[in-house]
Amino acid sequence: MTEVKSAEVAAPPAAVPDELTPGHARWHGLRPYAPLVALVVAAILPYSTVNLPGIFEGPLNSPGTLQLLAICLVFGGLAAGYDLLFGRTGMLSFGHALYFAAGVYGTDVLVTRAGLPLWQAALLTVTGGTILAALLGAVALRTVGIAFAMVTLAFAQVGAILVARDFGGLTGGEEGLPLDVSGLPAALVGVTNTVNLYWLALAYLALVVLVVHRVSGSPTGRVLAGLRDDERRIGVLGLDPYRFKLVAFTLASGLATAGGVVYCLIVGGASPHVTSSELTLSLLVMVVLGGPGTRWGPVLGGILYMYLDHRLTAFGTSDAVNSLPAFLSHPLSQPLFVLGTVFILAVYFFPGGLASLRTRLQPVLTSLRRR
Amino acid sequence: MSTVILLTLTGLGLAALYFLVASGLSLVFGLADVLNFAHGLFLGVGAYATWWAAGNLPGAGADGLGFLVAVAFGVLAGSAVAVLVELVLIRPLYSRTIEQVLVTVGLSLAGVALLQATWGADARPFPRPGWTRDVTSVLGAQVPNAGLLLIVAAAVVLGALLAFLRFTRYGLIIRAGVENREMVTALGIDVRKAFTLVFAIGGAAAALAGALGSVYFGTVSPGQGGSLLIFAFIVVVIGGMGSVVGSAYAAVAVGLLQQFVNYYGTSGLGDLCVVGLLAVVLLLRPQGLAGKVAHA
Amino acid sequence: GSPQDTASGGGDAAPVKVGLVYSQSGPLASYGKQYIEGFKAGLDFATKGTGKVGDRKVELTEVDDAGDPAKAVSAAKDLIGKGTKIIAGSTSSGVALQVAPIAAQNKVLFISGPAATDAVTGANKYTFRSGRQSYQDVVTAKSFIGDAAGKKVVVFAQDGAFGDANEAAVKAVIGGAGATVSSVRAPASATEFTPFASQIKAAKPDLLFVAWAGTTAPAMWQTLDQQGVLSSTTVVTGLDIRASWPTFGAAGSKISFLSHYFDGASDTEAAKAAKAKIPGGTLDLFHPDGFAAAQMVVRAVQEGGDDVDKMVKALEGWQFDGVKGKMTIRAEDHALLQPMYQAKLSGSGTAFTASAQKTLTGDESAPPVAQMKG
Amino acid sequence: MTEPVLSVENLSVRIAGLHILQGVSFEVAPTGVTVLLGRNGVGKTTTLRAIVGLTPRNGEVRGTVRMGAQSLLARPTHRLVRGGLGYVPEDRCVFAGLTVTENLRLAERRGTTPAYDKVYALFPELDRRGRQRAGSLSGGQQQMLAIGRVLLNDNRLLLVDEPTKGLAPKVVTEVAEVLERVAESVPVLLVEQNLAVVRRLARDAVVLSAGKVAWTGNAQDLLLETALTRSLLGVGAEVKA
Amino acid sequence: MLATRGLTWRIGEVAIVDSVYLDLAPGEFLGVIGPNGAGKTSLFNLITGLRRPTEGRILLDGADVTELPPHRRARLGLGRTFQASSVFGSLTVRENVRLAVQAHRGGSMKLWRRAAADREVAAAADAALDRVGLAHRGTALAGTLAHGEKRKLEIALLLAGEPRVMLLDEPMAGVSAEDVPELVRVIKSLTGDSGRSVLMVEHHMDVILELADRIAVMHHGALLACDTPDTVMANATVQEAYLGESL
Ligand SMILES: Nc1ncnc2c1ncn2[C@@H]1O[C@H](COP(=O)(O)OP(=O)(O)OP(=O)(O)O)[C@@H](O)[C@H]1O
Ligand SMILES: Nc1ncnc2c1ncn2[C@@H]1O[C@H](COP(=O)(O)OP(=O)(O)OP(=O)(O)O)[C@@H](O)[C@H]1O
Ligand SMILES: [Mg+2]
Ligand SMILES: [Mg+2]
Repeated sequence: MTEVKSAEVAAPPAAVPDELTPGHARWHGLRPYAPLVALVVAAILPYSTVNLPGIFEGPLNSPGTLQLLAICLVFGGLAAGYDLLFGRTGMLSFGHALYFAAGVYGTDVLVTRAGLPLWQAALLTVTGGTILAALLGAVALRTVGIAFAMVTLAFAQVGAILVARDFGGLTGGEEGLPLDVSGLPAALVGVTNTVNLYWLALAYLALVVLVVHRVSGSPTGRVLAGLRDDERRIGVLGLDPYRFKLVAFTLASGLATAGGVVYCLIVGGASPHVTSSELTLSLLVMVVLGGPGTRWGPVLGGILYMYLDHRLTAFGTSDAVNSLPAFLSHPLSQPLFVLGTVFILAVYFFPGGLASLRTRLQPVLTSLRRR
Repeated sequence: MSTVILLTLTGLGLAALYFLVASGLSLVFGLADVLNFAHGLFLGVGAYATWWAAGNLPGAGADGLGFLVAVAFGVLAGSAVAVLVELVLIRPLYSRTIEQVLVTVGLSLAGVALLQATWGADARPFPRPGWTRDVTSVLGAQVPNAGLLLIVAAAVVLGALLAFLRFTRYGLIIRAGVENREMVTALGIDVRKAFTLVFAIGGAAAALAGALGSVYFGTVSPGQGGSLLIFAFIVVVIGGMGSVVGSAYAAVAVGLLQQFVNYYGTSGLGDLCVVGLLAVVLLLRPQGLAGKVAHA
Repeated sequence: GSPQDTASGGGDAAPVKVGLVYSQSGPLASYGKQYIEGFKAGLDFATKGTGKVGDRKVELTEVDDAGDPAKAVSAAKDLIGKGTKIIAGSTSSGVALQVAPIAAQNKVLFISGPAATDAVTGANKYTFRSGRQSYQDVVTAKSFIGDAAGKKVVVFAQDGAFGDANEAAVKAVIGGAGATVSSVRAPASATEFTPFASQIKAAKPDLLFVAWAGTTAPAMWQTLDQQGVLSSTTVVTGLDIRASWPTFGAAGSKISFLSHYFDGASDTEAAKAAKAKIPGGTLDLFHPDGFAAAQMVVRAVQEGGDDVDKMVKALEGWQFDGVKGKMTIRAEDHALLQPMYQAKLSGSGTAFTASAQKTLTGDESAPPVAQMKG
Repeated sequence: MTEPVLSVENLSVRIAGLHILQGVSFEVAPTGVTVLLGRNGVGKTTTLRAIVGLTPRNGEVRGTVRMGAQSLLARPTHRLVRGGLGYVPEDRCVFAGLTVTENLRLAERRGTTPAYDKVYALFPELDRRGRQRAGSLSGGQQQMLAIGRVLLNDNRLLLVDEPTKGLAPKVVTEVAEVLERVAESVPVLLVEQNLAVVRRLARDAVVLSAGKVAWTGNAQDLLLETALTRSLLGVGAEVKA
Repeated sequence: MLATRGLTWRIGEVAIVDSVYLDLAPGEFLGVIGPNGAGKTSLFNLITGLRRPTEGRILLDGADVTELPPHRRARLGLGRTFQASSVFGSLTVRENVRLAVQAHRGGSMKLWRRAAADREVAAAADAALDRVGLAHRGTALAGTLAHGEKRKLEIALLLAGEPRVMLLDEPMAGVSAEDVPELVRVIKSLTGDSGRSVLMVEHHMDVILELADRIAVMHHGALLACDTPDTVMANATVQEAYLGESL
């Protein structure tokens, strides 16, 4: 028994990081190329006019579908970045929304209020967000466990209050701030160009997955995995836990800021929703839904969550739901009710998240094959 | 002078409300080690059940004894929901702390949406005795009676919780169970019962907070619990996770700070100060003001 | 096909696609409900029960934005991508402000709904509004004090853009007329209002203008009442939807209300038609907005067909008879000039009634002309 | 021989797909100490935990375990313990956040008078450190607490997992003495690595190897036969020390 | 090599470690014995920096390291094992050791290199595993190891760091009798070469006697004696306070 048990957060129901698991045998054949294939498929998706009724409102290449997919992809990336903290290092931050919001509002304010060209705004924002994360992280990381979660929550709350206060009319308060598109590259403006936003989101997702994958498989990633299990031990091995945690925190937050930049472009503005602690909570939900500490789990979790979040509003008003008796149709027309319920069921029946589906289905599949 | 008295007493009323919400949260967190995001739901259930009872339950009403009956019904309902949640959702997940937190997150989303689906998003007038709308003059300050009611209720709850922890074995069992459930069972104790009990008490405290909070606000709405919850969290953490007494101190500090800064400073500064207080306390004393776990 | 391909609008006999993006769920769901009821009644009224403009059927697509601009933008893009040329809705200001630029970028008509923010007025050439704006509220409030010169006015508003806009409007309208205006602001999330009530009381204003929205409003009113603010000065605020009236409690009769609309405020043809059509038969705050939006949609299609620029031309400067009476779409900035009301609440328990004290014409309550931004 | 107090038949345990125990059968005599021996990782702890019903949730237990006429496997742990099955776990498992006294109070069982005198007489240290948090006790002190907790009550059978691990020689002797005295009234199933302790206490021995029973019989016989101990436990000469 | 000067750690009034003066020469093997609760683990915690002493100094190669955090001391060549095994439970046994090797060799802050590609680290890790006889368990998750195996892994982690001063806290506790000689051999081999110094707490007297050059006896936080094994074993106080009558 350790001495200070009370204030510790149990490490997440972690999976062993894919990148560090042994077994070259698994890497035979085409497996290494699977991510690449997935990327290519995703990239050429907008050329398809396939209609998936019930799943999307329009054909795959319609702006509405692409817009929805773009948002899903950004959140897939965001969740993967958050997992670097939560699933892979065991740090429970309740303030990740702050850095995402910094990306969204930073870009928006610099473009709309200061009139900077997009690339400058984006660069400044990502740099600024990363520096902010490094500073706040340096302070917050003096605590551990739940205390750390709460300090990060507090910082994020300050961010939310500042945005809501609307100092100098900078952020637009609760009404948010539409992005001034007059100075933006034409390729990013207008419904017909939604596909470019989709590709941008895809690029962001690919970047995050690549970074998280590389970092997890790097010597540093090994240390992070060790930190998740036993921080004291890492210290005695001669490594400064604080430094490594700060690096992970800053990196993950920087990625979140970049995600904010992309999101701002996709949505065409900023609204205070992105500063709320609920956003961080939903990131947590995404990661767990997908499977913490796995390469694809958080990505899938993020995509699925956002998909449900957007599509459930349509589901709630569909005829199928409306024709149900009131005691069913009323709750079902509340997207959050459905989402919350789905999530609880997922925690229950897929403890390892989506990523564990394969291993959990394995026995079933093999027994089927045997027949 | 009367301004200071007014601010102090209303600040204490606010503190009492925070404490009522935080006490259940703190108990469940400190003893059962569950960071319960669904606490807001229990709050809402308590408030709506009281509201419903006052209008529909025979013997219950908005005044006098009827009001007491209504509140009692609300508290029971909150407690029952909490027990149900513990039995069905939390119990199978023991020793999987993170998943428990996640389930309560899911529950808070779904539960509030359910309240909204059933009773609508708009605030509804809350049944309450006439005297709670009045004020009492204390040294020239017009202090709302509802605030005084909160203060009294908070004091009673504090006393009751302390007695529970000090004079029953449950406090011990639960603290031990949080560390190592298996071992508690291996000592011949049915630890599950104890945990269910904690949830029942936590739910009851939340429901009471919901009912009395609604008396204070005059209305009940589905989102009410959520907005109080953030401050309750802050109170719990400042007070030291799981320390009921710590929560009481922290609630008073937060309530007064907010009230005075809001009056003497600019708007919104009160909230910022509270968040700042949280950060400072945690950086100086990561274990919170009262430190130890549930040392009642 | 190429990724840039999108379906384009059909021929003349094809139905007119109208997208309605508003809150069906989320905190503003009840505003959204009134809006859509009003819209359907208005469509019925304007098409004389046929649901057709000429021989073209009006095909409504309703999308829930849950009050989230991101969802609204997605929905708008989806609709536009499918060839929709007219989008209406926007229950919340945040949604209206973010959908407006999308309309301009893609050259479709956007008719904002209950969102009250002044910033929608003059947002761009393609954006119109079917409801009132904060400025009109404030002008109505001013009518309560008669001659403003030398009076002391306090604005009590929540932090954020809504509060900012109201404060600015009061300073311009009432301050401009010679009153000294100061403000007390509180966080929208505040639960305890005594400090603010004390500040207001200490300021001893001749008129208190309250701009407060959200579920904490009842607690706020109760505190103002308990601390004696309501009985010591004239207090003006906007009258919210009917369901909220009982929450004023005893305070209700001590407040002077400015009103956008309530049942019985007007007795126009349109109001009668609307009353007959909507479920329950009682009009409320945002029914007129939906009703007017439908009238504008029909007008736009009648005159413009599928040509959005023609639609814009047809709407600019158009005068029509809405639920509230004579409505004018000001050509310069697309402000919707409309009658506004002074009202009183009476009654107790859950049974309250509102009665109109005075009606301001559209010109009397007109906001200043805004610069068209794009 | 009289009826055994505990009989284990064909006990199999799988955890996470691993077949950790594969049909273990043995009996515990109604008096004295029966010792369970075996190298690291053969499944001694797993056996004890399966008996008290503490196999992890991803585990699966087959076979029968009886105490007298009563079958144990289907019953919840706390019932078993209340019924007189005392268990001292391998890693002590004292409640770190509770004081020593609180740890002891927790172990009181309803309906019996806790024998504090007995425990404090055995371990005066526990009396002296009553208000200290158990987490800050030294390793040996924690072990004393863990044993003391069980001795507070009357038991029909004690399961004790490596009680002398990490104890000073003097305390090892003391613990051995305690167990010896305890075993006069209550049968004990003991897992122990220290063969000197085994020699002093054990009457019967069960040797596990790779999840199976490799040998059962009289413990003293086992220790006398160097060849046997060498083949079963991998040690010979040192035992004589 | 390692020295403590009046090292004291108090909690409230009680001195857990009481004014300890220790000198560990290069290549020396110092056994530490003492009753349970004497303060041996606490002494280790002070030396490795997990706890801050209330008084006194700690010198490593003559340099004062009292104020340094644990990882800085480790970098200076101070390694330890824990009394209660503390390994990285969710990593495989092999990854555990690789992490230790990598920590020792530097280059842990490389975010873009493939860790698995470093053959030297892998080789060194395998060597360490081999040495403690855990090579066959390389792919198992450390958290699922049986107790004795965890002890061995602890030693492998220590080995991987190639420390110059090693602090072993009861390495034999819970190791099956069969493996004790093997582990003793491993520990012995650590010290044979390279002038490495060892401080080892152990309750198995035969192990201590076999390995230690000198034995320090702790009692109530203070150093009771520090001398050759023979002298210490003959000491009446030690007999009475620690050994008792042997079994
Ligand atoms: N929860 C678990 N998950 C996977 N494997 C486990 C688990 N618990 C035990 N094992 C495995 O079961 C085997 C037997 O473990 P057990 O603890 O019973 O051994 P033991 O005989 O008590 O060893 P020791 O003498 O070291 O205490 C070991 O190989 C261990 O790795
Ligand atoms: N944080 C603490 N608070 C109070 N007392 C403590 C604390 N840490 C250690 N102690 C006490 O200090 C004494 C020394 O403990 P330590 O763990 O160093 O003993 P040890 O010599 O290693 O014993 P063992 O051989 O049993 O492991 C013990 O009496 C213990 O209870
Ligand atoms: Mg064992
Ligand atoms: Mg020790």
